[in-house]
Amino acid sequence: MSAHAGTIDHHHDHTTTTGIPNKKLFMWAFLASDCMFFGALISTHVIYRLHPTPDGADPLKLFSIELTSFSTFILLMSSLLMALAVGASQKGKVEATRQMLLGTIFFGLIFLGCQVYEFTHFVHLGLTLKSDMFGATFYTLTGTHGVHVAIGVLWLVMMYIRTFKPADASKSWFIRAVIQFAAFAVATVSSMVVMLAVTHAGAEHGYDLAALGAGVTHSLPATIAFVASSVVLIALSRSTWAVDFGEANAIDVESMGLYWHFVDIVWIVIFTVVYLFEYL
Amino acid sequence: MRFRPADILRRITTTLALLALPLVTGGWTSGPQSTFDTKGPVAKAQLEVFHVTVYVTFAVFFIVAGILAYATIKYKARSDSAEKAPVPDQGHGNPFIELGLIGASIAALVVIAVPTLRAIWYTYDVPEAERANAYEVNARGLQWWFQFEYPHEQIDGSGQLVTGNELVIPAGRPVRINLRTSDVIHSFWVPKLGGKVDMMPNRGNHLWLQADEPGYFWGQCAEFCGESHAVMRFRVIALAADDFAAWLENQKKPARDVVAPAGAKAVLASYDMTPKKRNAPGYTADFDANPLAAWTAMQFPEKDEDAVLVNQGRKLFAEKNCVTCHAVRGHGASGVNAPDLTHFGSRTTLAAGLLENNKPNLHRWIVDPNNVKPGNKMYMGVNGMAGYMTADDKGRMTKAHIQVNDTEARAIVEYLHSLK
Amino acid sequence: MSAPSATSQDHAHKDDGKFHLFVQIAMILAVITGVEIVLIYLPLAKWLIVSTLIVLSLVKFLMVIFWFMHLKFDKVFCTILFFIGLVLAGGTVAALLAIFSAHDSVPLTSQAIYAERAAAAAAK
Amino acid sequence: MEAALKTAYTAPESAAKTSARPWFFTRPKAKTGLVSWLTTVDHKKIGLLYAITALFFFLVGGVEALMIRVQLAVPNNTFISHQLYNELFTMHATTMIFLAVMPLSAAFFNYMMPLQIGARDVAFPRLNGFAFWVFLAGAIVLNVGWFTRAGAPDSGWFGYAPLTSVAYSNQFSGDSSTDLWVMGLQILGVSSVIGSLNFIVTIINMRAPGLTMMRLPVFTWMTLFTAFLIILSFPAITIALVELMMDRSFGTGFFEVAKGGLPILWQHLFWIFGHPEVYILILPAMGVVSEILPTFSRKPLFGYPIVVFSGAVIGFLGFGVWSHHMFTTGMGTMATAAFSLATMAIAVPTGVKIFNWVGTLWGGQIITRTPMMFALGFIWMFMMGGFSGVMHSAAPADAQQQDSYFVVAHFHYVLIGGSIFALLAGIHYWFPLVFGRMVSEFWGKLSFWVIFVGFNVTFFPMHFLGLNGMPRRTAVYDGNMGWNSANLVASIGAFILAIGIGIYFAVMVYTYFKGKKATGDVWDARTLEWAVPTTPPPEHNFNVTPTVHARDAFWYEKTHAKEIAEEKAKHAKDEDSHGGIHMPSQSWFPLVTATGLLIGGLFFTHHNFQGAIAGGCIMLLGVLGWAFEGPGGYHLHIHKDGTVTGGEGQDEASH
Ligand code: HEA
Ligand code: HEA
Ligand code: HEC
Ligand code: CUA
Ligand SMILES: [Cu+2]
Repeated sequence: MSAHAGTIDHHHDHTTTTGIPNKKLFMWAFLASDCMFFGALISTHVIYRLHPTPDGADPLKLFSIELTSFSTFILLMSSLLMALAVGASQKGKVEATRQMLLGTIFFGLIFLGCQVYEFTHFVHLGLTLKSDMFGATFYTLTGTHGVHVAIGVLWLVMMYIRTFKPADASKSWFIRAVIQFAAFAVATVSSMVVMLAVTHAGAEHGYDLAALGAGVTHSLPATIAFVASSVVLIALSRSTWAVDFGEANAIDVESMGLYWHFVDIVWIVIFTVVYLFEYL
Repeated sequence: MRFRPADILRRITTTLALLALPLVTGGWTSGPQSTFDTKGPVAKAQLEVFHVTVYVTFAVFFIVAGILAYATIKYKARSDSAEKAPVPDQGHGNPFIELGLIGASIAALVVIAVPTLRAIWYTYDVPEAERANAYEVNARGLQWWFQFEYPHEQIDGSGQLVTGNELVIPAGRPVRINLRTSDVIHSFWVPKLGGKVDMMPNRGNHLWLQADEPGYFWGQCAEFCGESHAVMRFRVIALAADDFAAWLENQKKPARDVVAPAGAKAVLASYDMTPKKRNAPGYTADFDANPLAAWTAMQFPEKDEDAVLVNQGRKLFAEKNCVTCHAVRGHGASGVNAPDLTHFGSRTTLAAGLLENNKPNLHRWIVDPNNVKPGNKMYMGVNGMAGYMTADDKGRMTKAHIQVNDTEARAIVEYLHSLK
Repeated sequence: MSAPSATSQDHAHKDDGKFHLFVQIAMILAVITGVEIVLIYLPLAKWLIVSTLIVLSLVKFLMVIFWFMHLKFDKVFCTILFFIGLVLAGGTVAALLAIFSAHDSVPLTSQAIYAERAAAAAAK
Repeated sequence: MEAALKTAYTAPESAAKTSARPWFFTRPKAKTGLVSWLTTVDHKKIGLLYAITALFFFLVGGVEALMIRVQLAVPNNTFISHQLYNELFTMHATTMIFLAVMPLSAAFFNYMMPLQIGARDVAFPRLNGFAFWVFLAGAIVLNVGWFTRAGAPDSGWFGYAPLTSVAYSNQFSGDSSTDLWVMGLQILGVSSVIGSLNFIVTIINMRAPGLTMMRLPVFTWMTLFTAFLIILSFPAITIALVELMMDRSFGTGFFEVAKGGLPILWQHLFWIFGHPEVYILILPAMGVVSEILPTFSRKPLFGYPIVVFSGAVIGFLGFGVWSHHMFTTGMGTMATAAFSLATMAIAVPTGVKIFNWVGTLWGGQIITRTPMMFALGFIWMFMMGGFSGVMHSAAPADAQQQDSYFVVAHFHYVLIGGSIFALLAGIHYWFPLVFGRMVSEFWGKLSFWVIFVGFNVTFFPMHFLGLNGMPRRTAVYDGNMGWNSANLVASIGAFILAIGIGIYFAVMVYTYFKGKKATGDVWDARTLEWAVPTTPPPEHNFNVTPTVHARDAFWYEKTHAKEIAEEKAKHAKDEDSHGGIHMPSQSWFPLVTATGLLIGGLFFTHHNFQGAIAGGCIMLLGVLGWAFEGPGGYHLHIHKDGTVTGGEGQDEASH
C-alpha cells in the first residue's frame, strides 16, 4: 500500500482532516462534557456544605484521612500503570500491555474496595443516603465517581479480553471471552466479600492472622469462588494463537486511558474539596 | 428598479393595519389585573422600564424591518427572465457596516440597561427614607390558598393576627411583605401594585409595594403549584389609615357570638340552589361594578340573620370535624391547616378568591368542594388530617369522611356568614 | 499491508524515555498529595491553606492532563477542546458558589444556624 | 496531498481475513425492508428515521396544543379537567422541544452535514444508529404514561422542585408519571450527547480535502455549535435529574425541604441546561436559513466570518444568562443585575445575524420560492420574538411578565416563528434532494401563508394577555378579567395554524408518492450536498470524494466545470486503486443495546429493580457484542458507466 504503511503515528492519523484520530477526539469532547457533569455534582455538594442543615452529621467524625490518602495514592499509581499500558500498546507489545492492564485493573479494584469499605463503615456509623444532606451529597458525588471507576474497570477488563481475540475470525472465541469475563466478575465480587469479612473480623478482634483465618472461614463460599475463578483466569491468561490485537488497537487503549486518567483527576478535585477542606 | 403601484398600495395598507392594531386591541390592555393600569410606585417603576424597552425595540424594529422589506421588494426577481438573468455581484460583506451595526446595537442596549439597573435597586426593597413608615406583613402560600399574617398585631393568648386569601393593607404607605410557603413554590402577584416575587421553600424572600389610593385589587398565584394552580387567587384591599385601624381592631376580636331568642325556630334561608356546572363563573356583575363597596358591605352583620340557624351551624361546624383544620377564634376551633375563619363573613371571596362569598356559592363549596375546586386539600385531606374523603391503602380517594347534606349546609352557611 | 511490520517501529519511537518520565511524574504527584495532607494540620491562616490546596491540586490536575493524558505531545486542538468544557464548567461552578454565598441566598434553615451562632458569640 | 486523498474509508483493509464468522457476529446485509432500517448505519437512513419520528411527535404535540386552545377559547370552560390540562401543557412542551424540534434538527444534521462536508458517513456510524434508538426509547418512556392509570407527567416542562417530590407529585401511591418524566429525559440526554459527540468528531475530522474550517457551510458550523451546546449543557440537567431520581427512589433530600433541601438549586441546574437548550433549538434553524437565503438570492452569505463568529458568541454567552428565568426568585440585586445585563448582551450577536441576512438579500436576485418564503418569514417572526426577549431581559419589567402569557408569546415567536419556520423551510428546500420530487409551488405557498397568518393570529394577542395579567399554566379563567376576546382570537388562530400545517403535510405526503420528478440541482444551490451523483443520493454519497476549492464549494464546481471534471476523473482512478469505496457494515447491536436501556428504564421507573438489572444485562450484552464484532466494512467499486459493484459479504474487510 502507500508509503507510510508500517509505522503508525500515534498522535497523528493521516486519514483524518486534523490528523487527530477520531476516537481520541471523541474522548476529549466527552471529557469536556464530563467536566460539566462533575462540575454540577461538586457544586451541589459544596453548596450544601456552605449551608449545612442543623442536625447534620459531622464529617470529621467520619472521615479517615489515612484511608482516603491511601486510595488517592492507589488511584495515582493506577494512572501511572495506565500510561505505561498505552505506551506498551503503541509499541505493539501485547504481553506488556496485558500486564499493565491487569495492574491497572488491580489498582482500580483496590480503590473500589476502599470505597466499598468506606461506605459500609460510614453506614455503620449512621450516615446513609437518607440520614441527612451530607449523606446524600457525599454518597452521590463519591458514588458517581465510583461508578465511573467501575465502568473504567469494566472497560479495562473488556480490553484485556479483547487482546486474546484470535486473528482468525472464524475461531469461535466468544464463549471463551464470556467465560473470561464471568471469571473476572466472580473473582472481583468474591474477593471483595472476603476482604470485607477479614476487615470486619480484624476490627473486632484486632488485625492478626487469627482475624484473617476467621474472615476467610466466615466467607468460605466466597473464598472458594475466588480461588476457582482465579485459577480459570490464570488458565485463560495465555493464548497460543496469533492474536488480532496489535499496534492498530493502540488508539483504543489510549482513549480508554484518557477516560481513566480523567476519572483520576476528578478524584484529585474530590480529595481536596470533599475531604481536605473539611479539616480546616 | 421598478415599483408597481399595487405593491406600494399593499405595503401601505398593511402598515396602516399594523399601526391601527393598538386601537383595535385597546380593550386588551385593561382589566382587573392589567399591568398598564398601575396603582402604586413599584408597578409604575416597572411599567416605565417596560416602556423604555418598547421604545427601543420598536425603533430598532422599524429600521431593520423597513430595510428588510425594502430589500425584499426592490431586489425581488419578478419574472422568469429576471430569475434567469446573469448572477448578481457575488459580494461577501462589508466589515465597516457590520462593526457600525454592532456599535449601534450596543448603544441601543445601553439605553435599556440604565433604567433597568436603577429600577432593580428601587424595586428590591422599601427605599431607605420610607423604611420607618413601612408596614410589615407575611404572606404564606399553601396548596392552593394564601395565608396572611400580621406579625405586629398580636392578640392576647393567640399570637399574631392571621387571615386568609384577602390581604388588607393601609393605603399610601409602603408595605413590606415577607414571602413564605408551607409546601411548594407559589408566587405573589398583584399586577396593579407590582410585579411578582416567588414564595420559595427554605428561602426568605420579600417584596414591597404600595397602593397610592384605597382600592380593591386582584392577585393570583403565578407559579405553577399543582392541580389547582389556576384557581389559586387572592385579593388585596387597601384602606385609608383610619379604616385600616378600625378593620384591625375588629379582626383582633374573637368570633362573633349570636344569641338566639328563647323559643325561636329556624327558618331555612331560601336561596336558589340550582346545581351549577363545574368551573361556573364565580362573580356577579353587581360585585364587579364596585368591588370595594361590596367589600365594605360585607363588614357588617346581615340584617336578616337567623340566630337559631347560626347556632345550629356553629354546632355542626364542630360535629362535622371542620374544627380539625379551621380556626374560629373564641368558638373553640383552632385548626391550623386551613384558612382562619374567625372573620370569614367579612370576606368577599371564598376558596382562595375563586368565588364571590355569597350564600349559594358557599353552599356549593361546603356540600361538594371537589366540584368547585378539583383536588383541593379540604376534600383530599392535609397534613394527616382527613378531609371530606379518606384514602384507601392504594391512595385512592374512596371513603367519605365528611358528608354535609342540604339542610346542614344551610345552617353552616348561615353560621359562617355571621362571622363578621 | 494490514499489520504493521515490526522492523520500522523503532525509529518511530524516540520517546522510550517516557517510562522514566511517567514514573517521575507519578512520584511528584504522590509527594504533592503528601504535602497536602500535612498542610491541613499546619497552624496557618485558613485562606492561605485553602489557596495553597487549590494551587496544589491544580498542579496535579495539569500534570495528569498534560503528561499522562499526552496533551503536551498532541495537537493543541485537543487542549482547546477539553478546555472549552473545563473553563465553562469552572465558570459555572464559580458563579453558582457566588450566588449561593450571597446574602439573599442564605436558606432559612441556615439562617437559624447563623442566628444561633451569633447569639452564642454575643453570649461570650 | 497524499494524506488528503486518503479519506477515512480508504483505510487499510484486510481482505485476507475473509472467512465465516461465528453466528453471533453475523452482520445483517439487507439493504431494503424492515431489517435494513433496524440495523442501518447509513447517516441518511438514520436522518430519515429521526425526521419521521420527529414529525409524528410534532403532530402529537400539536394536537395537545389544540386541546389547550379549545379549553381556553372561552372563560370557565369545562372541556378538560385541571389535571388533564396540566398533563397536556407539560407534555406539549416536552414533546415539542425534545421529541419534535431537537430530533428534527438532528435529522438535518444527520442527513445534510456529512453531505455538506463531502464525507461518506459520520465518524462512528454504529454509534449514530444507537443515538437514534436511544432517542426512540426515551420518547416511548416519556409518553407511556398516557396509557397508564398514573397519567402523563404533569409538573411542567421545567419540573420545579418540590412539586416533583414524592409528597407533592403523587396523586396516589405508586404514581409513576414523574418517574417516567425523569427517566425519559435522562435517556433522551444520553441520545443527544452521544449523537453530538459523533457530529463534533465528524465535522472536525471527516472533511473533504480542501475543506478548511472557514470554508464550512454555515449550516455545518451551526451543527457544530449546537453539538457543543448539547454536550456542555445536558450534563447539568442530567445531574439535576439524577438527584431528583435519588430523592424519589432512594430517599435522599436534595430537593426535599423537610430535609434541608433547596428547591432553588433545581432551578439553577435546570436553567444552566435550559437556556443553552433554547439556543440548541434556534442555532440549527439559523443554519438552515443561512443556506436558503444565499441560494435564493443567488449571492454568497453576507459577512460569512462574522456570522460564524456570532454563532460562537451566542453559544458561549448562552452559558452565562441562565438566571434570567429566575428574576422573580429573589436572587438579590447584584445577581439580578448581572444576569439582566448579560442577557441583553446576547441581542448583539443575534442582531449581527439578522443584519447579515438582510445584507445577503441586498443587491441579490431574490427568487421567492416556498423555502425562501419560510426563510423570510423566519427573519420577521424571529426578530419579533427576539425583541420580546429583550423586554424580558429588563428584570424589573420581567417581574410583571414572568410566568404570564407574555412569556408564552415570546417563546412561541422564537420557537415557531424561529425554529419551526426554518425547519419547515429546510424540509421544502431539501425535499427534492432527499426524495427526488418537487413540491408544488402553489400548494407550498398556500401552506406558508395559512401558517403565517394562523401563527400571528394565535400568538400576537398573547402579548396583550400577558400584560393584562393572565398567568400561564392556568386551566380556567374567569370571564370578568378582560381576557375573553384575545383568548378566543388565539384559539381561532390555532386552528388556522393547524389547517396550514395540515396542508403542509398533506402536500408533502402527496408529493412523496405522486409529485413531479426532479433530479439534480433544482435550486441552483451552492453547497456540496447538491453535488451528489443522483437524487436521492446513493448509499455511498459521492462517486468521488469531492475536493473543495472555495467556500460555496458546489457553486465553484459549477463555475469551474471543466477543471473539476478533470480532477474528479483523476481522483476516481486513485480511489479505485486504493481498493474502492469503503463502507461501514450494518449491525444489530445498537438496537439491542438501546432496547436494554428501554427495558431497564421502564422497570426502574416502577421501582422493579430486578427488571432494571435485567435491562442492564441486555445492555451489557449489546455493548460486549458491539465491541467484539468490530466496525466491519466492505468496499464498493464505481465503474465508468456509473454502475456500482461490490457490497457486504462480497469483499469483507473486518478489522
Ligand atoms: C428558540 C428559542 C429561544 C430564543 C432564541 C430566545 C431568545 C431570547 N430570549 Fe427567550 N425564552 C425561550 C426561548 C428562546 N428565547 C423560552 C422557551 C422561554 C421560556 C421558558 C419557560 O419559562 O417555559 C424563554 C424565556 C425567556 C426569558 C425569561 C422570561 C421569564 O420567564 O420571565 C427571558 C428573559 O430575559 C428571555 C430572553 C431572551 C433573549 C434576550 C433572547 C435573545 O437571544 C433574543 C435576541 C434577538 C433579538 C434581540 C432580535 C434581533 C436583533 C436585532 C435586530 C439587533 C438589535 C436589537 C437590539 C439592540 C434590541 N427568554
Ligand atoms: C418548539 C416548541 C413549541 C411549539 C412548536 C409549540 C406550538 C404550539 N403551542 Fe406551545 N408551548 C411550548 C413550546 C411549543 N409550542 C412550551 C415550551 C410551552 C410551555 C409549557 C409549560 O408551561 O410547561 C408551551 C405552552 C403553550 C401554551 C400555554 C399553556 C399554558 O401555559 O397554560 C399554549 C397556549 O395556547 C400553547 C399553544 C401552542 C400552539 C397553539 C402551538 C401550535 O403552533 C401547534 C401547531 C401544530 C399543530 C396544530 C399540529 C397540526 C395538527 C394537525 C394538522 C391535526 C391533524 C392531525 C392528526 C389528528 C393526526 N403552547
Ligand atoms: C382536611 C382539612 C379540612 C377540613 C376537615 C375542612 N376544611 Fe375547610 N378548608 C380546608 C382547606 C385546605 C381550605 C382551603 C382550600 C383552598 O382554597 O384550596 C379550606 C377552605 C374552606 C373555606 C373557604 C375559606 C376561604 O377563605 O376561602 C371554607 C368556608 C371552609 N373551608 C369551610 C369548611 C367547613 C364548613 C368544613 C366542615 C364541614 C371544613 N371547611 C372542613 C381544609 C379543611
Ligand atoms: Cu400557587 Cu400556583
Ligand atoms: Cu433563557
